[in-house]
Amino acid sequence: MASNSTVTPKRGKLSGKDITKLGVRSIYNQSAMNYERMQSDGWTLAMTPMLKKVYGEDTDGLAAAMSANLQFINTNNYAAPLLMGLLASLEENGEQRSTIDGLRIALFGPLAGIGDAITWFTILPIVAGITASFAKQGSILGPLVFFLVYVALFFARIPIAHLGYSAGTKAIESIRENSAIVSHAASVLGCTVIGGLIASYVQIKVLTKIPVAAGHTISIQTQFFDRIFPNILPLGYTFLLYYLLKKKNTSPVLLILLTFVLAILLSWMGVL
Amino acid sequence: MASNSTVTPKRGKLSGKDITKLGVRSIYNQSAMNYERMQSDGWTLAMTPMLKKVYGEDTDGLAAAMSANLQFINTNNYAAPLLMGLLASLEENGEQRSTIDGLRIALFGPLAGIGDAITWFTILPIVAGITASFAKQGSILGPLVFFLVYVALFFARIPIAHLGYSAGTKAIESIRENSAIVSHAASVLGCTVIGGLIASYVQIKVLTKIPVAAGHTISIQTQFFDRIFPNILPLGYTFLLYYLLKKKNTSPVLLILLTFVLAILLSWMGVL
Amino acid sequence: MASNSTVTPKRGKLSGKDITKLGVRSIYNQSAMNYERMQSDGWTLAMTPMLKKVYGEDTDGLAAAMSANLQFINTNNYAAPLLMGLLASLEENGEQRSTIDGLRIALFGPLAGIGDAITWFTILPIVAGITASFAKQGSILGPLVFFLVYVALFFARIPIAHLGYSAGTKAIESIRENSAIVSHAASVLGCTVIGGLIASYVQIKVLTKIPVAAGHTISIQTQFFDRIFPNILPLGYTFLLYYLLKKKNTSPVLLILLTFVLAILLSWMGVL
Amino acid sequence: MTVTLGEGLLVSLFALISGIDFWLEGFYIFRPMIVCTVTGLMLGDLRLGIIAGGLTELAFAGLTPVGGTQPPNPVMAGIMTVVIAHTTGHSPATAIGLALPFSILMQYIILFYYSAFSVFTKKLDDYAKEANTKKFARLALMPTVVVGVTYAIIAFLCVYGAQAPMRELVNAMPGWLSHGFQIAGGILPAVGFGVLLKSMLKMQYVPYLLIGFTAACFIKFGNLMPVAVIGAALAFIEYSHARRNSVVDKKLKEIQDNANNGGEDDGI
Amino acid sequence: MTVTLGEGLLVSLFALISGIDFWLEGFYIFRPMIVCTVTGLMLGDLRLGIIAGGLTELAFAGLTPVGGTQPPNPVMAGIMTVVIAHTTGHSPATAIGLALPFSILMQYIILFYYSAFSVFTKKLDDYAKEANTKKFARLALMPTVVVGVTYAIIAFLCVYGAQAPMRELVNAMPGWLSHGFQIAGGILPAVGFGVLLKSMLKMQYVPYLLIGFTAACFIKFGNLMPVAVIGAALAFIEYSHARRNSVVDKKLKEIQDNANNGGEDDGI
Amino acid sequence: MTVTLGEGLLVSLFALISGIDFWLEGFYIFRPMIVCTVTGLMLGDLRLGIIAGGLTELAFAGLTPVGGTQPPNPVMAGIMTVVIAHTTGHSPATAIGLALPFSILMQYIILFYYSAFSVFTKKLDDYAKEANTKKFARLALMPTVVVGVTYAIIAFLCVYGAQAPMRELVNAMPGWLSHGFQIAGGILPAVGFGVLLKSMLKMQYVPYLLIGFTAACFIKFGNLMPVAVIGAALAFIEYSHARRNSVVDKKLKEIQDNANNGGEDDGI
Ligand SMILES: OC[C@H]1O[C@H](O)[C@@H](O)[C@@H](O)[C@@H]1O
Ligand SMILES: OC[C@H]1O[C@H](O)[C@@H](O)[C@@H](O)[C@@H]1O
Ligand SMILES: OC[C@H]1O[C@H](O)[C@@H](O)[C@@H](O)[C@@H]1O
Repeated sequence: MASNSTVTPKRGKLSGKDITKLGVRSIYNQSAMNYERMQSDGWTLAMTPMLKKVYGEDTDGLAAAMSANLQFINTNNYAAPLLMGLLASLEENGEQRSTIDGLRIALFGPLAGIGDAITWFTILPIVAGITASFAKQGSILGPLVFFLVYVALFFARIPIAHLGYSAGTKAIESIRENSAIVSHAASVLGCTVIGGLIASYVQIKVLTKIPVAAGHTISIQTQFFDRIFPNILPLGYTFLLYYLLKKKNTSPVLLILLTFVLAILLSWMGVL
Repeated sequence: MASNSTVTPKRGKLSGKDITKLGVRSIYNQSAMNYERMQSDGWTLAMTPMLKKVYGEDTDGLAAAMSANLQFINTNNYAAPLLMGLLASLEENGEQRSTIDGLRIALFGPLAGIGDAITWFTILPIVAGITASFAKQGSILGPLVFFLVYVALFFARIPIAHLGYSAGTKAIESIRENSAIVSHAASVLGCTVIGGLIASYVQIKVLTKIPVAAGHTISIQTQFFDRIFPNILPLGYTFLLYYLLKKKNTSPVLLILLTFVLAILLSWMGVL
Repeated sequence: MASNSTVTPKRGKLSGKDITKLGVRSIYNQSAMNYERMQSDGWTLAMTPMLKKVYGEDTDGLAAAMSANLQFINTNNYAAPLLMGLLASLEENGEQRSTIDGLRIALFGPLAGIGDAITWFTILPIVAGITASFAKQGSILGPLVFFLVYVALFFARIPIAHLGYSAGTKAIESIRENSAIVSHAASVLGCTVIGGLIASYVQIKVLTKIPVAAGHTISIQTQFFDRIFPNILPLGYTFLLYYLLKKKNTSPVLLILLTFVLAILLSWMGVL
Repeated sequence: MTVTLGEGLLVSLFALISGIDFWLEGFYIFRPMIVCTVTGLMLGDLRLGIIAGGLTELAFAGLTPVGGTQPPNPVMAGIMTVVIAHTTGHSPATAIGLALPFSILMQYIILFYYSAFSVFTKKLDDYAKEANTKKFARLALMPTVVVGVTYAIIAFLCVYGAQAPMRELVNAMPGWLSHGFQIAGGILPAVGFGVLLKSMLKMQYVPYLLIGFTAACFIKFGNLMPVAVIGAALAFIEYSHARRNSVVDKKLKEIQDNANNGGEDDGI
Repeated sequence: MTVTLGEGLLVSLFALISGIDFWLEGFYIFRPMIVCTVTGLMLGDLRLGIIAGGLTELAFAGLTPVGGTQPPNPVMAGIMTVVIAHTTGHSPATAIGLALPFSILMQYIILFYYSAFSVFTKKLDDYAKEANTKKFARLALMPTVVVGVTYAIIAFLCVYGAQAPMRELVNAMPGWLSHGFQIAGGILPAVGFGVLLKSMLKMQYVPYLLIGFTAACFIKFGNLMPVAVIGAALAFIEYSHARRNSVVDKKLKEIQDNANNGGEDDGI
Repeated sequence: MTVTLGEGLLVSLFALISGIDFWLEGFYIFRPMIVCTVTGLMLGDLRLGIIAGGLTELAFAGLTPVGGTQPPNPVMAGIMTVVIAHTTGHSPATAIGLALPFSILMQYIILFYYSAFSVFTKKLDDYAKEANTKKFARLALMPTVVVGVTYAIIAFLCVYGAQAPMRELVNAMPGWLSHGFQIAGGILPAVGFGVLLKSMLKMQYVPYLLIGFTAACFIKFGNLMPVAVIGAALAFIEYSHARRNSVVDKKLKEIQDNANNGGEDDGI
């Protein structure tokens, strides 16, 4: 499976600095996002200096590499530097074009899955949920911590790129194997936190009171819903939306409008 | 294993309505409960119209089927319609008497186990525990919800019968396999709830106070038991009863009497 | 594998009382603890009467057995009677010297591991944690319960010795197999409790208040740390110590001194 | 207060219906939760009925007819708890205890019927052999009718007939005795839970019992839903594990079977 | 209060920067948490910005561009929530609702660009074939510039240009309407969580959702850290199990493969 | 208050007994919980002894002799904590810190003995070869006696002999210093827990540590029983899983062994 084509011209060596630069340049990944090839233009832009160094004088090689990288790709932006680093090591080692392209295509999907599970579905809800509780009380701690976490995540692109580079081909097997396990654990954490977020941040309180006798009323909220389970309405409404999104494929924007219409209607009726 | 006896006369077709009726008639299952054959008389009574339709003119077949169904059977009453539906499909398909009877005998036991675990040991304690907390405060919600749950469960007999009918023989393997797993999960839920019920509903409070100095006493309950673990006496007494029931095979009625005697004695002594 | 040397002189029989005595004498296990052979001297002291009874007139056999037992051994003190009982049954059955010695050497290590996990790492923290909460309020219940638990554990040496004796060789396989599982479960319990102990008993409270306006200050403790997570400083400091102990191999005594220096310094600065 | 003849007949009718319901295990209106409520309604004290329903339901929580056994009778327990509390003015908690003899009486009557109804089986066999479905149906329903009528009679006698002596008896009780009955009512659920545990509690379920117990001790809430939700979550997690385990077991079995078959094939 | 020209330009500049940040998904200063805070600071009301940041961040929690989709725009939502609250005096909760149209407007503009930018791909292919890295870079960055400028213009128009009619509109609102908007702001996070669940929630994760929900209901604490810690603990336990399971699966596969190979070898 | 000669001798005697108990690890009366209580009783201040027992026990929680190591000495720590608190009037929390030098002194003495007692091994070997059990027993018990007497002497000197200079020293302490000692006493348990974690905490146990920590933070109760019960439940669940896993592993091993054997058999 390793390169056994002796015709390949000898390729240039990459320094640690080159990989660091590659990690930083991974920010270009979405610079020209479009529906035809998604991230491929930005992806190639990020890869170019590295490819240039590897191919040096060999302009044909560089052109081929750039063209190959322009194929459709769509992956998670924190996983991108990992894949870039990995491919850099392959380019440097003189692997065949087809091997390199094959791996890129095989890996961007799983990496999107595991990356999204960790960054969009786990880290963001947790960081947002916790910092929002500070921000809602007007404390600057909220936005500050939020900002610092994401600055740190940005700079994590550099070690991630190095990780990909040094792991090289050995990493591939391991990524394939562990991506399911890590996604599974991330989903457990994510779902637990989302459960907590629903209880803490979705707010529905029924104002209706039923008069049972002169001067005596029963509050639907405190004397009925709150006695069954706390926050049962937020949970119920979230599940309704989930159902519509999942089974009826309703668009989120429609559900936002629906929520507004319902809220205004029920406000007008005095129910909410 | 399938019917290969070509001598069997062609049997009648069952409609959806017949199965619905079978589900409702499963209520007769215990109409003549007795220690000799347990539910078999009522079971046969429930099955009769279905069998009559299947065998039509073939009185011998009907007689044979009725007699076969009169053998000993004892299963859970919500599992009964499932088994009835399943057998109905076999009768309709012209399976041999021995095949049908074999399956009935093989399945009523596992179905009793899984059915009891779900209905008697899980649903009843949960529904009773939750509705009782409403009822104890005088709220009509308690009995109302209780009633509605069980009306719903009664009518569930109909879809259960249809399930059995449409699953047919394929179901058998699956029932055998999953009965252990479902019972296991039901036991986990059941035991968790019973733990909660013990803490919430068994009430033992020691009134004894030990005088340690003039005008100063120590309450056994609040200053000793309550400091070790809340509700430790209810838990302890329940485990004592459990031990007597399980290891000494004491009868529940005896333990009820014992509880009364103890309660009255300790009330008389001023301890409880 | 069983004794097939017909030259071995017939050995004496042990009574139940002998094993009880062996269990009690296991207290001698550390009577002469030293760095050369750890418990071996005390271990042999504990074994002597039993060996004497087994070898009777056979002084050479006794001398050989005593000398063999003087080899290096270091095991948990509650596991020692188990091993002693087990070896007693082998001595009595006339197994060969090499068999007996091999088993002693093979088993003391695993038994030390499992025994330490249960007694030092699980029972002690739990008993200490719970009784200390009574003692800190001045209640005699604390030391009393502590004492009773350990008296009971002392006398448990007797049944443990009997267990070892009656299990005999069959036990060996099972000890090897289950030691990992039991240690695992004990670690789960132990770590849970230590987590609780850290939260309950390590106390670090920052006194510093930052003045934000005339007459208005912000408390670092209540308005910062306590809002992030309760007891976050105790957890953090414990993990710092853990890190130093584990990765830097710092000695506990040094960390104690460090803690003192830090505490006094920060007290002087008015931070703690 | 006294129970009027009209009320007695009404309760007796309801005993017939809920008695049959218990016999057939139909709509579970035989559980004390419903029996007490309806009895309370019939005696003109719905609130008492509901409260007694909550208490008595729990006291009978684990006392079920599982496996063909026969527990102290929930119908008579429910009716008499309300009747005693209503007529003597004692608290429902005390009344549960006083109602118990009636409940046990009915338990033994049903046990007798379980034996007695064996006499019908012979005849039913004959009808089956003749495929005489009409006669079969009539005879197979007979026990249900007998049971229902029995409930009506027993309930009427206990509720209406025995009320004078009962009130006297109860009024003569010293304080510690009625207090004792009340306390017994509070402890009684333990018996039911013990019975439930007898059939459910294997070693491996002990941790869940402890978790439920601890959760109920420390979660301050008016009902057991939180505990039930936690239990459901744990049950679901265990279900996933068990599913996965059974897949592994199946594969292992397959492999072993193949190995054995392979061996045999080679041998032959 | 009115937004001055200077403030309008300042916010517009920030829209350019955070708009590009969203386009590239760089430092996440495009999230409402940061956008609101900075906008608040620029309008001289930092506290309002922070509070609006907390509320709007949650309302947009699950609305992410995962898989190349495009959600209602968080930058415009953040800016306009603060601007509306600031200029009309309404609570941030109400303002979230009123800011939504601007957010959706920007969403559609980005969607348009996603389609439009496909036109560059042809040219980029050519440059790649020539290995002309300079020209490639310039063209590949063009969309980013276009997007940034668009954000600046739209933000300026909305913030500064449209403020008079907007204030009138908002002031004319009856009480129940603004109350309705406020309530909608409180319910809105449900949409985001629903979207998150759509991609995460398989049957086997339902128990964890329930555990997190119940924990948050009964643990009284100012933030979600306790729930996150519990979730992390459970995730870790599951991770250990999954690791172990995958080892078993591997071994099983190995054995089966060997068996098959063995079988084949024998056959040959 | 001063320690009288009689009290000094009494404590010295108890040091002998509990010192031997620590040497043999017998009844665990060597743990500070008991040592402090008994010392307090002997000095006529039982309550002080009990409270100091609770605090010192925790401070020494993880400091155990596991694996043949030697921790700071619990007996001297316990005795001196109570003595210092009693004689100087400082709080037990402060006294724990001041007692530490005595504890470390004794630790080093025991460490010296561990080395020194190796000299006996030669002689014991000889007695064993002669099967001279009498002489063997006498000599093998000698170290225990030496240790006991050492404890008695050291304790007497520290408790009775050194009290005057110690009181002076302690009285001369400025407020921030004694406050510092008190604070150190509160942080000290962290060292013990760190040591415990060093030997127990593998990656896979981190979740349980977090669960225990979180539970203790949010369950308001006077002792740790609830956490211990939760821990026991989790341990039991893990135990069941581990049992099940080991069964699967065994089967897998069996199959693989069979396969290998089979292979070899074929080969031969
Ligand atoms: O146990 C099986 C079955 O036994 C009896 O027939 C009845 O009590 C049923 O309620 C029960 O389900
Ligand atoms: O889903 C993969 C990937 O899709 C898009 O490209 C972006 O929204 C990324 O943030 C995301 O990670
Ligand atoms: O670790 C094994 C063992 O080591 C030493 O001998 C002693 O500290 C024992 O308490 C311990 O159990």
